Amino acid sequence: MFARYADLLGADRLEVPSSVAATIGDLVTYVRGLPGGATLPFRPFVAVNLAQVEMDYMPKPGDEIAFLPPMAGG
Amino acid sequence: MFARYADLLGADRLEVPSSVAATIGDLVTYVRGLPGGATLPFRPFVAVNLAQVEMDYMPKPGDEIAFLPPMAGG
Amino acid sequence: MDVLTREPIDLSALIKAVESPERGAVATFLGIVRNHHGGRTVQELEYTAYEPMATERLRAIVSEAEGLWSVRVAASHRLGALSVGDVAVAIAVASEHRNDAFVACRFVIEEIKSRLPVWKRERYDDGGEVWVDPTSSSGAYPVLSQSSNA
Amino acid sequence: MDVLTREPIDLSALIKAVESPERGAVATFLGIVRNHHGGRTVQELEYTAYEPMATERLRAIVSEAEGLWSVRVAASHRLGALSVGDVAVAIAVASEHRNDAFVACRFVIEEIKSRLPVWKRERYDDGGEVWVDPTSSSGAYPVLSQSSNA
Repeated sequence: MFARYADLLGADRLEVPSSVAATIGDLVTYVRGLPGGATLPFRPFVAVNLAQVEMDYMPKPGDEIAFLPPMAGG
Repeated sequence: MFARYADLLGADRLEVPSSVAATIGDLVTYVRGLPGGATLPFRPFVAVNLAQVEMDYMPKPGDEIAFLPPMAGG
Repeated sequence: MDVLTREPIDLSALIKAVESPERGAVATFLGIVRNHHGGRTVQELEYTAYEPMATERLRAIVSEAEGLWSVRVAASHRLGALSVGDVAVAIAVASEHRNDAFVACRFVIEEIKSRLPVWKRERYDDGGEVWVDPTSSSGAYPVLSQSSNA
Repeated sequence: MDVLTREPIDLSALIKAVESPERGAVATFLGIVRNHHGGRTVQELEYTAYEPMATERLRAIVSEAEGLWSVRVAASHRLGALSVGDVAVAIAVASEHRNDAFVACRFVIEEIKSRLPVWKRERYDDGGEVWVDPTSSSGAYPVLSQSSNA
Protein backbone atom coordinates (compact mmCIF):
# COMPACT_ATOMS: atom_id res chain seq x y z
CA MET A 1 0.00 0.00 0.00
CA PHE A 2 1.36 3.38 -0.95
CA ALA A 3 0.65 7.02 -0.28
CA ARG A 4 -3.10 7.70 0.10
CA TYR A 5 -4.03 4.01 0.10
CA ALA A 6 -1.69 3.30 3.02
CA ASP A 7 -3.18 6.35 4.69
CA LEU A 8 -6.78 5.11 4.19
CA LEU A 9 -6.03 1.61 5.44
CA GLY A 10 -3.76 2.76 8.25
CA ALA A 11 -0.98 0.44 7.13
CA ASP A 12 1.55 0.18 4.34
CA ARG A 13 1.70 -3.61 4.50
CA LEU A 14 -1.19 -6.04 4.88
CA GLU A 15 -1.24 -9.74 5.71
CA VAL A 16 -3.88 -11.40 3.57
CA PRO A 17 -5.01 -15.05 3.94
CA SER A 18 -4.17 -16.69 0.60
CA SER A 19 -7.67 -18.24 0.51
CA VAL A 20 -9.31 -14.84 -0.20
CA ALA A 21 -7.23 -13.93 -3.24
CA ALA A 22 -7.35 -16.30 -6.20
CA THR A 23 -7.19 -13.26 -8.49
CA ILE A 24 -6.16 -9.65 -8.04
CA GLY A 25 -9.86 -8.75 -8.38
CA ASP A 26 -10.61 -10.94 -5.35
CA LEU A 27 -7.83 -9.25 -3.44
CA VAL A 28 -9.22 -5.80 -4.28
CA THR A 29 -12.67 -6.89 -3.06
CA TYR A 30 -11.11 -8.15 0.17
CA VAL A 31 -9.11 -4.95 0.73
CA ARG A 32 -12.16 -2.77 -0.02
CA GLY A 33 -13.97 -4.65 2.76
CA LEU A 34 -11.32 -3.76 5.36
CA PRO A 35 -11.79 -0.71 7.63
CA GLY A 36 -10.96 2.36 5.50
CA GLY A 37 -10.81 0.28 2.33
CA ALA A 38 -14.20 1.20 0.84
CA THR A 39 -12.77 4.46 -0.54
CA LEU A 40 -10.40 2.58 -2.82
CA PRO A 41 -11.50 2.38 -6.44
CA PHE A 42 -13.05 -0.85 -7.76
CA ARG A 43 -10.15 -1.16 -10.19
CA PRO A 44 -7.04 0.39 -8.66
CA PHE A 45 -3.64 0.13 -10.32
CA VAL A 46 -2.04 -3.03 -9.01
CA ALA A 47 1.51 -4.18 -9.65
CA VAL A 48 2.82 -7.69 -9.06
CA ASN A 49 6.58 -8.00 -8.82
CA LEU A 50 6.96 -4.45 -10.22
CA ALA A 51 4.77 -5.01 -13.29
CA GLN A 52 1.24 -3.67 -13.66
CA VAL A 53 -1.41 -6.43 -13.87
CA GLU A 54 -5.11 -6.72 -14.69
CA MET A 55 -7.85 -7.73 -12.26
CA ASP A 56 -7.91 -11.34 -13.53
CA TYR A 57 -4.21 -11.90 -12.80
CA MET A 58 -3.63 -14.85 -10.44
CA PRO A 59 -0.87 -14.12 -7.93
CA LYS A 60 1.39 -16.83 -6.54
CA PRO A 61 2.56 -17.14 -2.93
CA GLY A 62 5.58 -14.90 -2.39
CA ASP A 63 4.56 -12.39 -5.08
CA GLU A 64 5.04 -8.75 -4.13
CA ILE A 65 1.65 -7.16 -4.70
CA ALA A 66 1.41 -3.34 -4.62
CA PHE A 67 -1.70 -1.13 -4.72
CA LEU A 68 -0.75 2.10 -6.47
CA PRO A 69 -2.74 5.34 -6.12
CA PRO A 70 -2.91 7.55 -9.23
CA MET A 71 0.61 8.64 -10.02
CA ALA A 72 1.64 12.18 -9.18
CA GLY A 73 5.30 12.49 -10.03
CA GLY A 74 7.08 15.12 -12.07
CA MET B 1 28.74 44.15 -45.89
CA PHE B 2 28.87 41.12 -43.65
CA ALA B 3 30.38 37.66 -43.65
CA ARG B 4 30.44 36.13 -47.13
CA TYR B 5 29.36 39.36 -48.87
CA ALA B 6 32.26 41.28 -47.33
CA ASP B 7 34.48 38.41 -48.39
CA LEU B 8 33.20 38.50 -52.01
CA LEU B 9 33.57 42.26 -52.32
CA GLY B 10 36.85 42.41 -50.39
CA ALA B 11 35.53 45.08 -48.06
CA ASP B 12 33.11 45.34 -45.18
CA ARG B 13 32.25 48.97 -45.93
CA LEU B 14 31.61 50.58 -49.33
CA GLU B 15 31.41 54.22 -50.34
CA VAL B 16 28.61 54.62 -52.83
CA PRO B 17 27.83 57.82 -54.77
CA SER B 18 24.30 58.83 -53.72
CA SER B 19 23.39 59.31 -57.38
CA VAL B 20 23.41 55.53 -58.06
CA ALA B 21 21.02 54.56 -55.30
CA ALA B 22 17.54 56.09 -55.43
CA THR B 23 16.19 52.76 -54.15
CA ILE B 24 17.69 49.75 -52.44
CA GLY B 25 17.13 47.88 -55.71
CA ASP B 26 19.36 50.40 -57.50
CA LEU B 27 21.99 49.99 -54.82
CA VAL B 28 21.92 46.20 -55.19
CA THR B 29 22.36 46.57 -58.98
CA TYR B 30 25.32 48.89 -58.39
CA VAL B 31 26.96 46.56 -55.85
CA ARG B 32 26.44 43.54 -58.13
CA GLY B 33 28.38 45.48 -60.79
CA LEU B 34 31.43 45.88 -58.55
CA PRO B 35 34.35 43.41 -58.73
CA GLY B 36 33.22 40.27 -56.87
CA GLY B 37 29.66 41.55 -56.62
CA ALA B 38 28.07 39.44 -59.36
CA THR B 39 27.79 36.47 -57.01
CA LEU B 40 25.39 38.37 -54.74
CA PRO B 41 21.73 37.43 -55.16
CA PHE B 42 19.42 39.75 -57.11
CA ARG B 43 17.39 40.27 -53.97
CA PRO B 44 19.65 39.98 -50.92
CA PHE B 45 18.42 40.75 -47.42
CA VAL B 46 19.06 44.44 -46.86
CA ALA B 47 18.58 46.31 -43.59
CA VAL B 48 18.36 50.08 -43.24
CA ASN B 49 18.99 51.41 -39.74
CA LEU B 50 18.66 47.84 -38.35
CA ALA B 51 15.29 47.13 -39.98
CA GLN B 52 14.85 44.86 -42.97
CA VAL B 53 13.58 46.68 -46.10
CA GLU B 54 12.23 45.80 -49.53
CA MET B 55 13.93 46.55 -52.85
CA ASP B 56 11.76 49.65 -53.46
CA TYR B 57 12.79 51.31 -50.20
CA MET B 58 14.34 54.75 -50.75
CA PRO B 59 17.27 55.37 -48.41
CA LYS B 60 18.18 58.82 -47.14
CA PRO B 61 21.69 60.24 -46.74
CA GLY B 62 23.14 59.08 -43.43
CA ASP B 63 21.14 55.83 -43.37
CA GLU B 64 23.07 52.76 -42.28
CA ILE B 65 22.54 50.24 -45.06
CA ALA B 66 23.58 46.61 -44.44
CA PHE B 67 23.71 43.69 -46.89
CA LEU B 68 22.98 40.52 -44.93
CA PRO B 69 23.93 37.04 -46.18
CA PRO B 70 21.53 34.22 -45.27
CA MET B 71 21.50 33.96 -41.51
CA ALA B 72 23.35 31.10 -39.89
CA GLY B 73 23.06 31.60 -36.14
CA GLY B 74 22.02 29.17 -33.47
CA MET C 1 23.26 10.37 -11.27
CA ASP C 2 20.62 7.91 -10.09
CA VAL C 3 17.18 8.10 -11.63
CA LEU C 4 15.75 8.51 -8.12
CA THR C 5 17.60 10.68 -5.65
CA ARG C 6 17.15 12.29 -2.26
CA GLU C 7 19.85 14.86 -3.00
CA PRO C 8 19.36 18.12 -4.93
CA ILE C 9 19.36 17.41 -8.68
CA ASP C 10 22.29 18.78 -10.64
CA LEU C 11 21.17 19.65 -14.17
CA SER C 12 24.74 20.16 -15.39
CA ALA C 13 25.59 16.59 -14.41
CA LEU C 14 22.66 15.32 -16.49
CA ILE C 15 23.74 17.46 -19.46
CA LYS C 16 27.33 16.20 -19.15
CA ALA C 17 26.03 12.64 -19.14
CA VAL C 18 24.34 13.04 -22.53
CA GLU C 19 26.39 15.55 -24.49
CA SER C 20 29.03 14.52 -26.99
CA PRO C 21 30.86 16.11 -29.93
CA GLU C 22 28.41 14.57 -32.43
CA ARG C 23 25.32 16.00 -30.75
CA GLY C 24 24.68 19.65 -31.45
CA ALA C 25 21.36 20.00 -29.64
CA VAL C 26 20.49 19.61 -25.97
CA ALA C 27 16.94 20.11 -24.69
CA THR C 28 16.26 20.00 -20.98
CA PHE C 29 13.24 20.18 -18.73
CA LEU C 30 13.05 21.05 -15.05
CA GLY C 31 9.97 20.54 -12.91
CA ILE C 32 10.19 22.89 -9.95
CA VAL C 33 8.11 22.97 -6.76
CA ARG C 34 5.58 25.79 -7.13
CA ASN C 35 4.39 28.04 -4.32
CA HIS C 36 0.71 27.44 -5.04
CA HIS C 37 -1.66 24.64 -5.96
CA GLY C 38 -5.43 24.77 -6.32
CA GLY C 39 -5.47 28.31 -4.95
CA ARG C 40 -3.60 27.39 -1.75
CA THR C 41 -0.08 28.40 -0.74
CA VAL C 42 2.33 25.49 -0.65
CA GLN C 43 4.69 25.39 2.31
CA GLU C 44 6.46 22.14 1.60
CA LEU C 45 5.86 18.77 0.04
CA GLU C 46 7.08 15.24 0.13
CA TYR C 47 7.58 12.85 -2.75
CA THR C 48 7.39 9.14 -2.01
CA ALA C 49 7.75 6.30 -4.48
CA TYR C 50 7.46 2.59 -4.92
CA GLU C 51 11.18 2.83 -5.38
CA PRO C 52 12.18 -0.40 -7.13
CA MET C 53 9.30 -0.04 -9.60
CA ALA C 54 9.88 3.69 -10.14
CA THR C 55 13.57 3.06 -10.80
CA GLU C 56 12.77 0.33 -13.30
CA ARG C 57 10.08 2.38 -15.05
CA LEU C 58 12.16 5.54 -15.31
CA ARG C 59 15.01 3.52 -16.82
CA ALA C 60 12.50 1.97 -19.21
CA ILE C 61 11.17 5.40 -20.23
CA VAL C 62 14.74 6.58 -20.95
CA SER C 63 15.37 3.46 -23.07
CA GLU C 64 12.11 3.88 -24.95
CA ALA C 65 12.97 7.48 -25.83
CA GLU C 66 16.43 6.40 -26.99
CA GLY C 67 14.77 3.74 -29.14
CA LEU C 68 12.17 6.04 -30.66
CA TRP C 69 14.53 8.90 -31.55
CA SER C 70 18.22 9.30 -32.20
CA VAL C 71 18.93 10.75 -28.76
CA ARG C 72 20.74 10.21 -25.49
CA VAL C 73 18.61 10.81 -22.40
CA ALA C 74 19.33 11.33 -18.70
CA ALA C 75 16.58 11.87 -16.15
CA SER C 76 16.31 12.13 -12.39
CA HIS C 77 13.36 12.40 -10.00
CA ARG C 78 13.81 13.66 -6.48
CA LEU C 79 12.23 11.99 -3.45
CA GLY C 80 11.75 13.14 0.13
CA ALA C 81 10.94 16.57 1.53
CA LEU C 82 11.19 19.47 -0.93
CA SER C 83 10.68 23.20 -0.57
CA VAL C 84 9.28 25.76 -3.01
CA GLY C 85 11.83 26.34 -5.78
CA ASP C 86 13.49 22.92 -5.47
CA VAL C 87 13.91 20.86 -8.62
CA ALA C 88 11.61 17.83 -8.42
CA VAL C 89 12.46 16.32 -11.79
CA ALA C 90 15.09 17.02 -14.44
CA ILE C 91 15.57 15.65 -17.94
CA ALA C 92 18.40 16.25 -20.40
CA VAL C 93 18.25 15.04 -23.99
CA ALA C 94 21.06 15.39 -26.52
CA SER C 95 20.75 14.74 -30.22
CA GLU C 96 22.29 15.60 -33.52
CA HIS C 97 19.21 17.53 -34.61
CA ARG C 98 17.10 19.71 -32.39
CA ASN C 99 13.70 18.31 -33.32
CA ASP C 100 14.59 14.93 -31.82
CA ALA C 101 15.83 16.56 -28.63
CA PHE C 102 12.65 18.58 -28.14
CA VAL C 103 10.25 15.78 -28.97
CA ALA C 104 12.03 13.17 -26.85
CA CYS C 105 12.31 15.56 -23.89
CA ARG C 106 8.58 16.19 -24.03
CA PHE C 107 7.90 12.45 -24.32
CA VAL C 108 9.98 11.70 -21.22
CA ILE C 109 8.24 14.21 -18.95
CA GLU C 110 4.79 13.10 -20.11
CA GLU C 111 5.68 9.45 -19.48
CA ILE C 112 7.14 10.29 -16.07
CA LYS C 113 3.93 12.05 -15.09
CA SER C 114 1.68 9.24 -16.25
CA ARG C 115 3.70 6.10 -15.49
CA LEU C 116 6.04 6.66 -12.55
CA PRO C 117 4.79 5.27 -9.22
CA VAL C 118 5.59 8.46 -7.34
CA TRP C 119 3.23 10.32 -5.03
CA LYS C 120 3.15 13.86 -3.75
CA ARG C 121 1.92 15.04 -0.39
CA GLU C 122 1.58 18.81 -0.10
CA ARG C 123 1.36 20.89 3.05
CA TYR C 124 -0.20 24.37 2.81
CA ASP C 125 0.29 27.46 4.94
CA ASP C 126 -3.32 27.06 6.17
CA GLY C 127 -2.23 23.81 7.86
CA GLY C 128 -4.01 21.58 5.35
CA GLU C 129 -2.27 18.58 3.87
CA VAL C 130 -3.25 16.58 0.79
CA TRP C 131 -2.30 13.75 -1.49
CA VAL C 132 -2.09 15.25 -4.96
CA ASP C 133 -4.17 13.24 -7.45
CA PRO C 134 -4.10 14.49 -11.04
CA THR C 135 -6.95 12.10 -11.93
CA SER C 136 -9.48 13.41 -9.39
CA SER C 137 -11.75 16.37 -10.09
CA SER C 138 -10.53 18.20 -6.99
CA GLY C 139 -6.91 17.38 -7.81
CA ALA C 140 -6.22 16.16 -4.28
CA TYR C 141 -7.46 14.23 -1.24
CA PRO C 142 -6.95 15.24 2.40
CA VAL C 143 -4.28 13.38 4.33
CA LEU C 144 -5.84 11.34 7.17
CA SER C 145 -2.88 10.35 9.27
CA GLN C 146 0.27 12.24 10.06
CA SER C 147 2.41 9.19 9.52
CA SER C 148 4.40 9.15 6.33
CA ASN C 149 4.58 5.94 4.37
CA ALA C 150 6.46 3.59 2.08
CA MET D 1 23.52 38.05 -19.22
CA ASP D 2 23.72 39.93 -22.52
CA VAL D 3 21.86 38.49 -25.49
CA LEU D 4 25.16 38.52 -27.41
CA THR D 5 28.32 37.53 -25.60
CA ARG D 6 31.94 36.65 -26.30
CA GLU D 7 32.25 34.79 -23.00
CA PRO D 8 31.18 31.18 -22.37
CA ILE D 9 27.42 30.99 -21.85
CA ASP D 10 26.25 30.04 -18.37
CA LEU D 11 22.96 28.15 -18.60
CA SER D 12 22.37 28.32 -14.83
CA ALA D 13 22.47 32.12 -15.01
CA LEU D 14 19.79 32.07 -17.72
CA ILE D 15 17.65 29.69 -15.66
CA LYS D 16 18.04 31.89 -12.57
CA ALA D 17 16.95 34.90 -14.61
CA VAL D 18 13.61 33.30 -15.52
CA GLU D 19 12.65 31.05 -12.62
CA SER D 20 10.31 32.14 -9.86
CA PRO D 21 8.13 30.47 -7.21
CA GLU D 22 5.04 30.72 -9.43
CA ARG D 23 6.66 28.94 -12.38
CA GLY D 24 6.89 25.20 -12.05
CA ALA D 25 8.29 24.40 -15.50
CA VAL D 26 11.59 25.35 -17.10
CA ALA D 27 12.50 24.24 -20.62
CA THR D 28 15.95 25.00 -21.98
CA PHE D 29 17.78 24.52 -25.24
CA LEU D 30 21.51 24.49 -25.91
CA GLY D 31 23.04 24.65 -29.36
CA ILE D 32 26.51 23.16 -29.18
CA VAL D 33 29.33 23.25 -31.73
CA ARG D 34 29.40 19.85 -33.43
CA ASN D 35 32.53 18.05 -34.57
CA HIS D 36 31.23 17.48 -38.09
CA HIS D 37 29.31 19.28 -40.82
CA GLY D 38 28.54 18.08 -44.32
CA GLY D 39 30.77 15.05 -43.81
CA ARG D 40 33.81 17.11 -42.84
CA THR D 41 35.49 17.32 -39.44
CA VAL D 42 35.09 20.71 -37.80
CA GLN D 43 38.19 22.08 -36.13
CA GLU D 44 36.89 25.45 -35.04
CA LEU D 45 34.44 28.11 -36.08
CA GLU D 46 33.74 31.76 -35.72
CA TYR D 47 30.42 33.48 -35.26
CA THR D 48 30.13 37.08 -36.39
CA ALA D 49 27.06 39.28 -36.24
CA TYR D 50 25.64 42.60 -37.29
CA GLU D 51 25.70 43.25 -33.59
CA PRO D 52 23.30 46.15 -33.01
CA MET D 53 20.69 44.50 -35.23
CA ALA D 54 21.22 41.04 -33.74
CA THR D 55 20.89 42.44 -30.23
CA GLU D 56 17.68 44.23 -31.14
CA ARG D 57 16.22 41.21 -32.92
CA LEU D 58 17.05 38.74 -30.18
CA ARG D 59 15.43 41.05 -27.63
CA ALA D 60 12.42 41.30 -29.94
CA ILE D 61 12.19 37.50 -30.25
CA VAL D 62 12.24 37.18 -26.45
CA SER D 63 9.47 39.80 -26.13
CA GLU D 64 7.39 38.12 -28.83
CA ALA D 65 7.59 34.78 -27.03
CA GLU D 66 6.62 36.45 -23.75
CA GLY D 67 3.65 38.04 -25.53
CA LEU D 68 2.48 34.84 -27.22
CA TRP D 69 2.70 32.57 -24.17
CA SER D 70 2.64 33.04 -20.42
CA VAL D 71 6.40 32.65 -20.05
CA ARG D 72 9.62 34.36 -19.04
CA VAL D 73 12.46 33.92 -21.52
CA ALA D 74 16.22 34.45 -21.41
CA ALA D 75 18.47 33.79 -24.40
CA SER D 76 22.09 34.31 -25.27
CA HIS D 77 24.08 33.81 -28.48
CA ARG D 78 27.84 33.52 -28.41
CA LEU D 79 30.10 35.37 -30.86
CA GLY D 80 33.77 34.97 -31.73
CA ALA D 81 35.92 31.85 -32.00
CA LEU D 82 34.37 28.63 -30.64
CA SER D 83 35.63 25.08 -30.37
CA VAL D 84 33.79 21.78 -30.68
CA GLY D 85 31.61 21.28 -27.59
CA ASP D 86 31.22 25.00 -26.83
CA VAL D 87 27.70 26.32 -26.30
CA ALA D 88 26.80 28.60 -29.23
CA VAL D 89 23.30 29.51 -28.13
CA ALA D 90 21.28 28.94 -24.96
CA ILE D 91 17.63 29.56 -24.17
CA ALA D 92 15.78 29.21 -20.87
CA VAL D 93 12.00 29.49 -20.62
CA ALA D 94 10.03 29.35 -17.39
CA SER D 95 6.27 29.04 -17.15
CA GLU D 96 3.52 27.89 -14.87
CA HIS D 97 2.59 25.02 -17.18
CA ARG D 98 5.05 22.91 -19.12
CA ASN D 99 3.37 23.13 -22.51
CA ASP D 100 4.03 26.87 -22.70
CA ALA D 101 7.66 26.39 -21.73
CA PHE D 102 8.28 23.76 -24.42
CA VAL D 103 6.44 25.58 -27.19
CA ALA D 104 8.00 28.96 -26.45
CA CYS D 105 11.49 27.46 -26.21
CA ARG D 106 11.08 25.86 -29.62
CA PHE D 107 9.74 29.12 -31.06
CA VAL D 108 12.76 31.07 -29.80
CA ILE D 109 15.38 28.75 -31.32
CA GLU D 110 13.54 28.62 -34.66
CA GLU D 111 13.31 32.42 -34.74
CA ILE D 112 16.97 32.78 -33.78
CA LYS D 113 17.96 30.51 -36.64
CA SER D 114 15.84 32.29 -39.22
CA ARG D 115 15.98 35.94 -38.12
CA LEU D 116 19.23 36.68 -36.30
CA PRO D 117 21.90 38.39 -38.44
CA VAL D 118 24.63 36.04 -37.29
CA TRP D 119 27.05 34.19 -39.56
CA LYS D 120 29.18 31.14 -39.06
CA ARG D 121 32.55 30.46 -40.61
CA GLU D 122 33.79 26.90 -40.13
CA ARG D 123 37.32 25.60 -40.47
CA TYR D 124 37.81 21.88 -41.12
CA ASP D 125 40.70 19.58 -40.36
CA ASP D 126 41.33 19.27 -44.13
CA GLY D 127 42.25 22.99 -44.13
CA GLY D 128 39.04 24.07 -45.88
CA GLU D 129 37.03 27.01 -44.59
CA VAL D 130 33.45 27.92 -45.43
CA TRP D 131 30.62 30.32 -44.72
CA VAL D 132 27.73 28.20 -43.55
CA ASP D 133 24.58 28.96 -45.53
CA PRO D 134 21.48 27.00 -44.51
CA THR D 135 19.65 28.29 -47.61
CA SER D 136 22.11 26.94 -50.20
CA SER D 137 21.94 23.43 -51.55
CA SER D 138 25.54 22.74 -50.57
CA GLY D 139 24.99 24.27 -47.13
CA ALA D 140 28.11 26.38 -47.42
CA TYR D 141 30.35 28.56 -49.59
CA PRO D 142 34.15 28.56 -49.54
CA VAL D 143 35.83 31.45 -47.78
CA LEU D 144 37.81 33.56 -50.30
CA SER D 145 39.97 35.74 -48.09
CA GLN D 146 41.65 34.95 -44.83
CA SER D 147 40.63 38.31 -43.38
CA SER D 148 37.83 38.17 -40.86
CA ASN D 149 35.15 40.82 -41.01
CA ALA D 150 32.59 43.02 -39.25
